[in-house]
Amino acid sequence: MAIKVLLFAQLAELMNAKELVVENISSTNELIGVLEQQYPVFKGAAYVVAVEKDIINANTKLNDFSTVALLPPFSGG
Amino acid sequence: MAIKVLLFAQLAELMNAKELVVENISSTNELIGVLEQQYPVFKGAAYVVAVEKDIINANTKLNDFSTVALLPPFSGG
Amino acid sequence: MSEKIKNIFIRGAISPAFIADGIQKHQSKTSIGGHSIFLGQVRADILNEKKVAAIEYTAYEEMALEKMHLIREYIFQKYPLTCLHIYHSLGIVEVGEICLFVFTSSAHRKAAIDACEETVERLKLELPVWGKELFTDDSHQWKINK
Amino acid sequence: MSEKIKNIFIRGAISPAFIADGIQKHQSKTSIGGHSIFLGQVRADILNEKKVAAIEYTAYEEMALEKMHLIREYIFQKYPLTCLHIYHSLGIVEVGEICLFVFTSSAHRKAAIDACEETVERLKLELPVWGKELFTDDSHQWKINK
Repeated sequence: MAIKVLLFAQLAELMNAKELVVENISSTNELIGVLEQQYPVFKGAAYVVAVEKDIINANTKLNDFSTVALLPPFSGG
Repeated sequence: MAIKVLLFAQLAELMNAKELVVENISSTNELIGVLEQQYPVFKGAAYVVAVEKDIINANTKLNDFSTVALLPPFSGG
Repeated sequence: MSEKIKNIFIRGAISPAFIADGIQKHQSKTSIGGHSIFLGQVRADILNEKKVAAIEYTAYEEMALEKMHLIREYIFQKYPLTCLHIYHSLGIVEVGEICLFVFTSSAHRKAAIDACEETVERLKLELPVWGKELFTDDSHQWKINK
Repeated sequence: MSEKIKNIFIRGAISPAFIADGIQKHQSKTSIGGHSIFLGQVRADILNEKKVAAIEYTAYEEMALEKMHLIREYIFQKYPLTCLHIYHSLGIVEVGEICLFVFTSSAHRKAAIDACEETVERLKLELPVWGKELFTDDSHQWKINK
Protein backbone atom coordinates (compact mmCIF):
# COMPACT_ATOMS: atom_id res chain seq x y z
CA MET A 1 0.00 0.00 0.00
CA ALA A 2 1.94 3.02 -1.26
CA ILE A 3 0.03 6.29 -1.09
CA LYS A 4 1.19 9.36 -2.97
CA VAL A 5 0.70 12.55 -0.93
CA LEU A 6 0.81 15.88 -2.79
CA LEU A 7 1.71 19.03 -0.86
CA PHE A 8 1.07 22.61 -1.93
CA ALA A 9 1.80 26.18 -0.89
CA GLN A 10 2.56 26.55 2.86
CA LEU A 11 2.62 22.78 3.40
CA ALA A 12 5.06 22.21 0.54
CA GLU A 13 7.18 25.04 1.89
CA LEU A 14 7.16 23.79 5.52
CA MET A 15 7.94 20.25 4.42
CA ASN A 16 10.37 21.39 1.75
CA ALA A 17 8.76 18.77 -0.52
CA LYS A 18 5.94 18.65 -3.04
CA GLU A 19 5.32 14.95 -2.74
CA LEU A 20 5.62 12.21 -0.13
CA VAL A 21 5.14 8.50 -0.56
CA VAL A 22 3.70 6.83 2.53
CA GLU A 23 3.50 3.06 2.95
CA ASN A 24 1.01 0.86 4.78
CA ILE A 25 -1.89 3.26 4.93
CA SER A 26 -5.49 2.26 4.26
CA SER A 27 -7.54 5.42 5.01
CA THR A 28 -7.24 9.19 5.06
CA ASN A 29 -7.62 9.36 8.84
CA GLU A 30 -4.80 6.89 9.22
CA LEU A 31 -2.66 8.90 6.80
CA ILE A 32 -3.24 12.14 8.70
CA GLY A 33 -2.46 10.44 12.01
CA VAL A 34 0.83 9.15 10.65
CA LEU A 35 1.78 12.52 9.12
CA GLU A 36 0.98 14.44 12.30
CA GLN A 37 3.04 12.01 14.32
CA GLN A 38 6.05 12.13 12.01
CA TYR A 39 5.91 15.81 11.05
CA PRO A 40 4.69 18.28 13.68
CA VAL A 41 3.99 20.93 10.99
CA PHE A 42 0.77 19.12 10.08
CA LYS A 43 -0.65 19.65 13.56
CA GLY A 44 -2.76 22.75 13.55
CA ALA A 45 -2.12 23.38 9.83
CA ALA A 46 -5.17 24.54 7.88
CA TYR A 47 -5.90 22.32 4.90
CA VAL A 48 -8.54 20.19 3.24
CA VAL A 49 -7.93 16.71 1.90
CA ALA A 50 -8.58 15.62 -1.69
CA VAL A 51 -8.52 12.00 -2.82
CA GLU A 52 -8.09 11.60 -6.57
CA LYS A 53 -8.81 15.33 -6.96
CA ASP A 54 -12.06 15.28 -5.01
CA ILE A 55 -12.28 17.01 -1.68
CA ILE A 56 -13.48 14.62 1.03
CA ASN A 57 -15.47 15.45 4.14
CA ALA A 58 -15.18 12.14 5.98
CA ASN A 59 -12.67 9.36 6.45
CA THR A 60 -12.07 7.70 3.10
CA LYS A 61 -10.62 4.29 2.25
CA LEU A 62 -7.40 4.43 0.23
CA ASN A 63 -6.11 1.95 -2.31
CA ASP A 64 -2.61 1.16 -3.44
CA PHE A 65 -1.37 4.07 -5.56
CA SER A 66 -4.11 6.40 -4.32
CA THR A 67 -3.21 10.07 -4.67
CA VAL A 68 -4.06 12.25 -1.71
CA ALA A 69 -3.59 16.04 -1.88
CA LEU A 70 -3.37 18.27 1.17
CA LEU A 71 -4.69 21.70 0.17
CA PRO A 72 -4.14 24.86 2.21
CA PRO A 73 -6.84 27.58 1.90
CA PHE A 74 -7.13 28.62 -1.74
CA SER A 75 -5.99 32.11 -2.68
CA GLY A 76 -6.20 32.32 -6.46
CA GLY A 77 -7.57 35.10 -8.59
CA MET B 1 -40.26 85.03 -27.88
CA ALA B 2 -38.21 82.72 -30.14
CA ILE B 3 -37.90 79.18 -28.86
CA LYS B 4 -35.31 76.80 -30.28
CA VAL B 5 -36.70 73.28 -30.66
CA LEU B 6 -34.19 70.43 -31.10
CA LEU B 7 -35.33 67.24 -32.80
CA PHE B 8 -33.62 63.86 -32.66
CA ALA B 9 -33.83 60.37 -34.16
CA GLN B 10 -37.33 59.49 -35.48
CA LEU B 11 -38.60 63.03 -34.95
CA ALA B 12 -35.70 64.58 -36.84
CA GLU B 13 -36.23 62.06 -39.60
CA LEU B 14 -40.00 62.57 -39.84
CA MET B 15 -39.59 66.34 -39.83
CA ASN B 16 -36.49 66.25 -42.03
CA ALA B 17 -35.01 68.83 -39.67
CA LYS B 18 -32.86 68.84 -36.56
CA GLU B 19 -33.97 72.21 -35.35
CA LEU B 20 -37.05 74.43 -35.49
CA VAL B 21 -37.45 77.98 -34.31
CA VAL B 22 -40.94 78.73 -33.03
CA GLU B 23 -42.15 82.23 -32.23
CA ASN B 24 -44.63 83.53 -29.68
CA ILE B 25 -44.60 80.62 -27.28
CA SER B 26 -44.51 80.97 -23.51
CA SER B 27 -44.79 77.40 -22.20
CA THR B 28 -44.03 73.81 -23.17
CA ASN B 29 -47.72 72.87 -23.34
CA GLU B 30 -48.31 75.76 -25.71
CA LEU B 31 -45.33 74.67 -27.81
CA ILE B 32 -46.57 71.11 -28.06
CA GLY B 33 -50.05 72.29 -29.00
CA VAL B 34 -48.69 74.45 -31.80
CA LEU B 35 -46.40 71.67 -33.10
CA GLU B 36 -49.19 69.08 -33.09
CA GLN B 37 -51.47 71.48 -34.94
CA GLN B 38 -48.87 72.38 -37.57
CA TYR B 39 -47.19 68.99 -37.98
CA PRO B 40 -49.37 65.88 -37.60
CA VAL B 41 -46.28 63.70 -37.01
CA PHE B 42 -46.09 64.95 -33.42
CA LYS B 43 -49.51 63.51 -32.64
CA GLY B 44 -49.05 60.09 -31.09
CA ALA B 45 -45.27 60.31 -31.35
CA ALA B 46 -43.42 58.95 -28.29
CA TYR B 47 -41.06 61.49 -26.78
CA VAL B 48 -40.14 63.30 -23.59
CA VAL B 49 -39.47 67.01 -23.38
CA ALA B 50 -36.27 68.58 -22.04
CA VAL B 51 -35.90 72.29 -21.32
CA GLU B 52 -32.29 73.43 -21.16
CA LYS B 53 -31.19 69.77 -21.05
CA ASP B 54 -33.45 68.81 -18.13
CA ILE B 55 -36.37 66.50 -18.68
CA ILE B 56 -39.61 68.07 -17.46
CA ASN B 57 -42.68 66.32 -16.10
CA ALA B 58 -45.12 69.23 -16.08
CA ASN B 59 -45.91 72.31 -18.08
CA THR B 60 -42.92 74.64 -17.93
CA LYS B 61 -42.65 78.34 -18.61
CA LEU B 62 -40.33 79.24 -21.48
CA ASN B 63 -38.22 82.34 -21.94
CA ASP B 64 -36.95 84.01 -25.05
CA PHE B 65 -34.15 81.85 -26.48
CA SER B 66 -35.15 78.82 -24.38
CA THR B 67 -33.97 75.55 -25.88
CA VAL B 68 -36.50 72.74 -25.86
CA ALA B 69 -35.50 69.24 -26.97
CA LEU B 70 -37.98 66.56 -28.00
CA LEU B 71 -36.44 63.20 -27.19
CA PRO B 72 -37.73 59.90 -28.58
CA PRO B 73 -37.14 56.79 -26.39
CA PHE B 74 -33.40 56.36 -25.79
CA SER B 75 -31.66 53.41 -27.37
CA GLY B 76 -27.97 53.86 -26.69
CA GLY B 77 -25.46 51.28 -25.54
CA MET C 1 -15.09 63.86 -7.50
CA SER C 2 -16.29 67.19 -8.86
CA GLU C 3 -14.19 66.99 -11.99
CA LYS C 4 -14.94 68.77 -15.19
CA ILE C 5 -17.32 67.17 -17.66
CA LYS C 6 -15.58 64.46 -19.68
CA ASN C 7 -16.32 63.54 -23.24
CA ILE C 8 -17.51 59.95 -23.67
CA PHE C 9 -18.18 59.94 -27.40
CA ILE C 10 -15.99 58.31 -30.00
CA ARG C 11 -16.52 58.44 -33.78
CA GLY C 12 -17.27 54.96 -35.08
CA ALA C 13 -16.46 51.64 -33.43
CA ILE C 14 -14.34 51.19 -30.30
CA SER C 15 -11.32 49.07 -31.23
CA PRO C 16 -9.86 46.21 -29.15
CA ALA C 17 -6.55 48.11 -29.27
CA PHE C 18 -8.19 51.12 -27.61
CA ILE C 19 -9.50 48.85 -24.85
CA ALA C 20 -6.07 47.26 -24.40
CA ASP C 21 -4.56 50.73 -24.14
CA GLY C 22 -7.06 51.61 -21.40
CA ILE C 23 -6.13 48.47 -19.47
CA GLN C 24 -2.41 49.11 -19.95
CA LYS C 25 -2.68 52.62 -18.53
CA HIS C 26 -4.07 51.23 -15.26
CA GLN C 27 -1.06 49.04 -14.59
CA SER C 28 0.69 51.96 -12.90
CA LYS C 29 -2.23 52.34 -10.46
CA THR C 30 -1.08 49.73 -8.00
CA SER C 31 -3.88 50.22 -5.49
CA ILE C 32 -6.22 48.51 -7.97
CA GLY C 33 -7.09 44.86 -7.36
CA GLY C 34 -9.89 44.36 -9.86
CA HIS C 35 -11.31 45.77 -13.07
CA SER C 36 -14.77 45.16 -14.44
CA ILE C 37 -15.47 45.86 -18.11
CA PHE C 38 -18.70 45.84 -20.06
CA LEU C 39 -18.61 45.92 -23.84
CA GLY C 40 -21.66 46.41 -26.02
CA GLN C 41 -21.33 44.75 -29.43
CA VAL C 42 -23.61 45.31 -32.43
CA ARG C 43 -25.66 42.17 -32.98
CA ALA C 44 -26.77 40.85 -36.39
CA ASP C 45 -30.40 40.84 -35.27
CA ILE C 46 -33.09 39.72 -37.67
CA LEU C 47 -36.22 41.86 -37.53
CA ASN C 48 -39.14 41.00 -39.81
CA GLU C 49 -36.80 38.97 -42.04
CA LYS C 50 -34.38 41.88 -42.36
CA LYS C 51 -30.84 41.54 -41.05
CA VAL C 52 -29.04 44.31 -39.18
CA ALA C 53 -25.78 45.32 -40.91
CA ALA C 54 -24.82 48.22 -38.65
CA ILE C 55 -26.19 50.70 -36.12
CA GLU C 56 -25.84 54.43 -36.59
CA TYR C 57 -25.72 56.28 -33.28
CA THR C 58 -26.69 59.88 -32.71
CA ALA C 59 -26.99 61.79 -29.44
CA TYR C 60 -28.00 65.04 -27.86
CA GLU C 61 -24.37 65.33 -26.96
CA GLU C 62 -24.37 68.27 -24.53
CA MET C 63 -27.23 66.79 -22.53
CA ALA C 64 -25.74 63.28 -22.61
CA LEU C 65 -22.43 64.55 -21.24
CA GLU C 66 -24.17 66.42 -18.43
CA LYS C 67 -26.26 63.36 -17.51
CA MET C 68 -23.20 61.12 -17.67
CA HIS C 69 -21.38 63.50 -15.36
CA LEU C 70 -24.20 63.20 -12.81
CA ILE C 71 -24.19 59.40 -13.10
CA ARG C 72 -20.38 59.42 -12.58
CA GLU C 73 -20.70 61.51 -9.44
CA TYR C 74 -23.44 59.26 -8.09
CA ILE C 75 -21.45 56.09 -8.82
CA PHE C 76 -18.27 57.50 -7.24
CA GLN C 77 -20.23 58.40 -4.12
CA LYS C 78 -21.86 54.98 -3.88
CA TYR C 79 -18.83 52.75 -4.58
CA PRO C 80 -15.17 52.98 -3.48
CA LEU C 81 -13.79 53.16 -7.00
CA THR C 82 -10.34 54.07 -8.20
CA CYS C 83 -11.46 54.76 -11.77
CA LEU C 84 -14.54 54.86 -13.99
CA HIS C 85 -14.29 55.29 -17.76
CA ILE C 86 -17.13 55.32 -20.26
CA TYR C 87 -16.94 55.43 -24.06
CA HIS C 88 -19.88 55.35 -26.45
CA SER C 89 -19.74 55.35 -30.23
CA LEU C 90 -21.40 57.91 -32.47
CA GLY C 91 -21.94 57.33 -36.17
CA ILE C 92 -21.88 53.94 -37.83
CA VAL C 93 -20.80 50.80 -36.00
CA GLU C 94 -20.86 47.60 -38.02
CA VAL C 95 -22.19 44.26 -36.80
CA GLY C 96 -19.59 42.58 -34.55
CA GLU C 97 -17.97 45.88 -33.60
CA ILE C 98 -18.01 47.47 -30.18
CA CYS C 99 -20.18 50.51 -29.46
CA LEU C 100 -19.98 50.81 -25.66
CA PHE C 101 -17.06 50.41 -23.25
CA VAL C 102 -17.58 50.82 -19.51
CA PHE C 103 -14.51 50.26 -17.33
CA THR C 104 -14.44 50.35 -13.52
CA SER C 105 -11.52 49.70 -11.18
CA SER C 106 -11.30 49.28 -7.42
CA ALA C 107 -9.11 47.82 -4.68
CA HIS C 108 -11.52 44.91 -4.13
CA ARG C 109 -13.55 43.31 -6.86
CA LYS C 110 -17.09 43.79 -5.54
CA ALA C 111 -17.12 47.58 -5.97
CA ALA C 112 -15.82 47.44 -9.54
CA ILE C 113 -18.30 44.70 -10.55
CA ASP C 114 -21.37 46.36 -9.02
CA ALA C 115 -20.43 49.85 -10.20
CA CYS C 116 -19.88 48.65 -13.77
CA GLU C 117 -23.28 46.98 -13.92
CA GLU C 118 -25.11 49.95 -12.40
CA THR C 119 -23.35 52.40 -14.72
CA VAL C 120 -24.37 50.36 -17.77
CA GLU C 121 -27.99 50.15 -16.64
CA ARG C 122 -28.20 53.82 -15.84
CA LEU C 123 -26.59 55.11 -19.00
CA LYS C 124 -28.86 52.96 -21.15
CA LEU C 125 -31.89 54.46 -19.40
CA GLU C 126 -30.75 58.03 -19.01
CA LEU C 127 -28.49 59.10 -21.87
CA PRO C 128 -30.18 60.76 -24.86
CA VAL C 129 -28.57 58.48 -27.43
CA TRP C 130 -30.35 56.78 -30.31
CA GLY C 131 -29.46 53.79 -32.44
CA LYS C 132 -30.71 53.49 -36.00
CA GLU C 133 -30.59 49.88 -37.16
CA LEU C 134 -29.39 49.78 -40.75
CA PHE C 135 -30.49 46.63 -42.55
CA THR C 136 -28.62 44.81 -45.30
CA ASP C 137 -31.35 45.84 -47.79
CA ASP C 138 -30.63 49.55 -47.07
CA SER C 139 -33.84 50.09 -45.13
CA HIS C 140 -33.67 51.04 -41.46
CA GLN C 141 -35.53 51.07 -38.17
CA TRP C 142 -35.07 52.94 -34.91
CA LYS C 143 -33.72 50.68 -32.21
CA ILE C 144 -35.80 49.93 -29.12
CA ASN C 145 -33.92 49.13 -25.92
CA LYS C 146 -35.30 46.39 -23.69
CA MET D 1 -21.56 21.91 -23.54
CA SER D 2 -19.66 18.70 -22.72
CA GLU D 3 -16.43 19.86 -24.27
CA LYS D 4 -13.03 18.54 -23.44
CA ILE D 5 -11.19 20.03 -20.47
CA LYS D 6 -9.57 23.34 -21.40
CA ASN D 7 -6.37 24.73 -20.02
CA ILE D 8 -6.79 28.01 -18.16
CA PHE D 9 -3.23 28.56 -16.98
CA ILE D 10 -0.80 31.04 -18.45
CA ARG D 11 2.84 31.50 -17.43
CA GLY D 12 3.34 34.93 -15.89
CA ALA D 13 1.14 37.98 -16.32
CA ILE D 14 -1.79 38.29 -18.74
CA SER D 15 -1.00 41.11 -21.17
CA PRO D 16 -3.45 43.78 -22.38
CA ALA D 17 -2.61 42.64 -25.93
CA PHE D 18 -3.77 39.11 -25.10
CA ILE D 19 -7.06 40.55 -23.81
CA ALA D 20 -7.46 42.68 -26.95
CA ASP D 21 -6.86 39.60 -29.05
CA GLY D 22 -9.61 37.76 -27.16
CA ILE D 23 -12.02 40.63 -27.78
CA GLN D 24 -11.04 40.85 -31.45
CA LYS D 25 -11.74 37.15 -32.01
CA HIS D 26 -15.35 37.63 -30.87
CA GLN D 27 -16.14 40.22 -33.52
CA SER D 28 -17.00 37.46 -35.97
CA LYS D 29 -19.61 36.09 -33.54
CA THR D 30 -22.42 38.38 -34.55
CA SER D 31 -25.06 36.90 -32.25
CA ILE D 32 -23.22 38.51 -29.33
CA GLY D 33 -24.64 41.75 -27.93
CA GLY D 34 -22.60 42.12 -24.74
CA HIS D 35 -19.34 41.04 -23.16
CA SER D 36 -18.48 41.16 -19.49
CA ILE D 37 -14.85 41.01 -18.43
CA PHE D 38 -13.30 40.71 -15.01
CA LEU D 39 -9.58 41.33 -14.56
CA GLY D 40 -7.69 40.63 -11.37
CA GLN D 41 -4.67 42.90 -10.92
CA VAL D 42 -1.88 42.44 -8.37
CA ARG D 43 -2.18 45.15 -5.74
CA ALA D 44 0.75 46.79 -3.94
CA ASP D 45 -0.71 45.88 -0.56
CA ILE D 46 1.12 46.85 2.60
CA LEU D 47 1.07 44.12 5.25
CA ASN D 48 2.85 44.75 8.55
CA GLU D 49 4.81 47.57 6.95
CA LYS D 50 5.98 45.34 4.12
CA LYS D 51 5.03 46.14 0.56
CA VAL D 52 3.95 43.51 -1.95
CA ALA D 53 6.16 43.51 -5.07
CA ALA D 54 4.65 40.50 -6.82
CA ILE D 55 2.55 37.39 -6.30
CA GLU D 56 3.80 33.95 -7.24
CA TYR D 57 0.96 31.61 -8.14
CA THR D 58 1.03 27.84 -7.93
CA ALA D 59 -1.81 25.38 -8.43
CA TYR D 60 -2.78 21.75 -8.25
CA GLU D 61 -3.23 22.04 -11.98
CA GLU D 62 -5.00 18.79 -12.85
CA MET D 63 -7.54 19.27 -10.08
CA ALA D 64 -8.02 22.97 -10.89
CA LEU D 65 -8.75 22.18 -14.53
CA GLU D 66 -11.29 19.51 -13.57
CA LYS D 67 -13.02 21.88 -11.13
CA MET D 68 -13.00 24.69 -13.66
CA HIS D 69 -14.57 22.34 -16.19
CA LEU D 70 -17.43 21.60 -13.76
CA ILE D 71 -17.91 25.32 -13.05
CA ARG D 72 -18.01 25.98 -16.82
CA GLU D 73 -20.67 23.32 -17.34
CA TYR D 74 -22.72 24.71 -14.46
CA ILE D 75 -22.46 28.29 -15.73
CA PHE D 76 -23.39 27.31 -19.29
CA GLN D 77 -26.45 25.48 -17.98
CA LYS D 78 -27.52 28.41 -15.82
CA TYR D 79 -27.00 31.29 -18.29
CA PRO D 80 -27.63 31.62 -22.04
CA LEU D 81 -24.00 32.35 -22.91
CA THR D 82 -22.31 32.37 -26.26
CA CYS D 83 -18.80 32.12 -24.79
CA LEU D 84 -16.94 31.79 -21.50
CA HIS D 85 -13.17 32.11 -21.29
CA ILE D 86 -11.02 31.96 -18.18
CA TYR D 87 -7.28 32.56 -17.85
CA HIS D 88 -5.27 32.48 -14.63
CA SER D 89 -1.58 33.19 -14.24
CA LEU D 90 0.93 30.79 -12.75
CA GLY D 91 4.39 31.88 -11.61
CA ILE D 92 5.33 35.43 -10.83
CA VAL D 93 3.01 38.37 -11.58
CA GLU D 94 4.32 41.80 -10.65
CA VAL D 95 2.33 44.53 -8.95
CA GLY D 96 0.06 46.27 -11.50
CA GLU D 97 -0.02 43.25 -13.79
CA ILE D 98 -3.04 41.09 -14.51
CA CYS D 99 -3.35 37.60 -13.03
CA LEU D 100 -6.97 36.69 -13.84
CA PHE D 101 -9.09 37.24 -16.96
CA VAL D 102 -12.70 36.06 -17.05
CA PHE D 103 -14.61 36.84 -20.24
CA THR D 104 -18.30 36.07 -20.87
CA SER D 105 -20.41 36.88 -23.93
CA SER D 106 -24.14 36.65 -24.59
CA ALA D 107 -26.86 38.01 -26.85
CA HIS D 108 -28.25 40.24 -24.06
CA ARG D 109 -26.11 41.86 -21.40
CA LYS D 110 -27.67 40.44 -18.24
CA ALA D 111 -26.49 36.85 -18.83
CA ALA D 112 -22.91 37.89 -19.56
CA ILE D 113 -22.74 40.20 -16.52
CA ASP D 114 -24.22 37.72 -14.05
CA ALA D 115 -22.26 34.75 -15.42
CA CYS D 116 -18.98 36.66 -15.23
CA GLU D 117 -19.52 37.61 -11.60
CA GLU D 118 -20.59 34.11 -10.57
CA THR D 119 -17.64 32.51 -12.38
CA VAL D 120 -15.20 34.82 -10.60
CA GLU D 121 -16.73 34.09 -7.18
CA ARG D 122 -16.78 30.35 -7.75
CA LEU D 123 -13.28 30.02 -9.11
CA LYS D 124 -11.84 32.00 -6.21
CA LEU D 125 -13.57 29.63 -3.76
CA GLU D 126 -13.10 26.36 -5.57
CA LEU D 127 -9.87 26.30 -7.56
CA PRO D 128 -6.81 24.90 -5.79
CA VAL D 129 -4.59 27.87 -6.60
CA TRP D 130 -2.32 29.67 -4.16
CA GLY D 131 -0.75 33.09 -4.18
CA LYS D 132 2.53 33.77 -2.41
CA GLU D 133 2.93 37.47 -1.73
CA LEU D 134 6.54 38.45 -2.36
CA PHE D 135 7.54 41.59 -0.48
CA THR D 136 10.03 44.21 -1.59
CA ASP D 137 12.39 43.10 1.22
CA ASP D 138 12.50 39.55 -0.25
CA SER D 139 10.40 38.03 2.52
CA HIS D 140 7.03 36.51 1.67
CA GLN D 141 3.64 35.51 3.01
CA TRP D 142 0.89 33.20 1.76
CA LYS D 143 -2.05 35.18 0.49
CA ILE D 144 -5.44 34.93 2.22
CA ASN D 145 -8.53 35.50 0.07
CA LYS D 146 -11.39 37.44 1.57
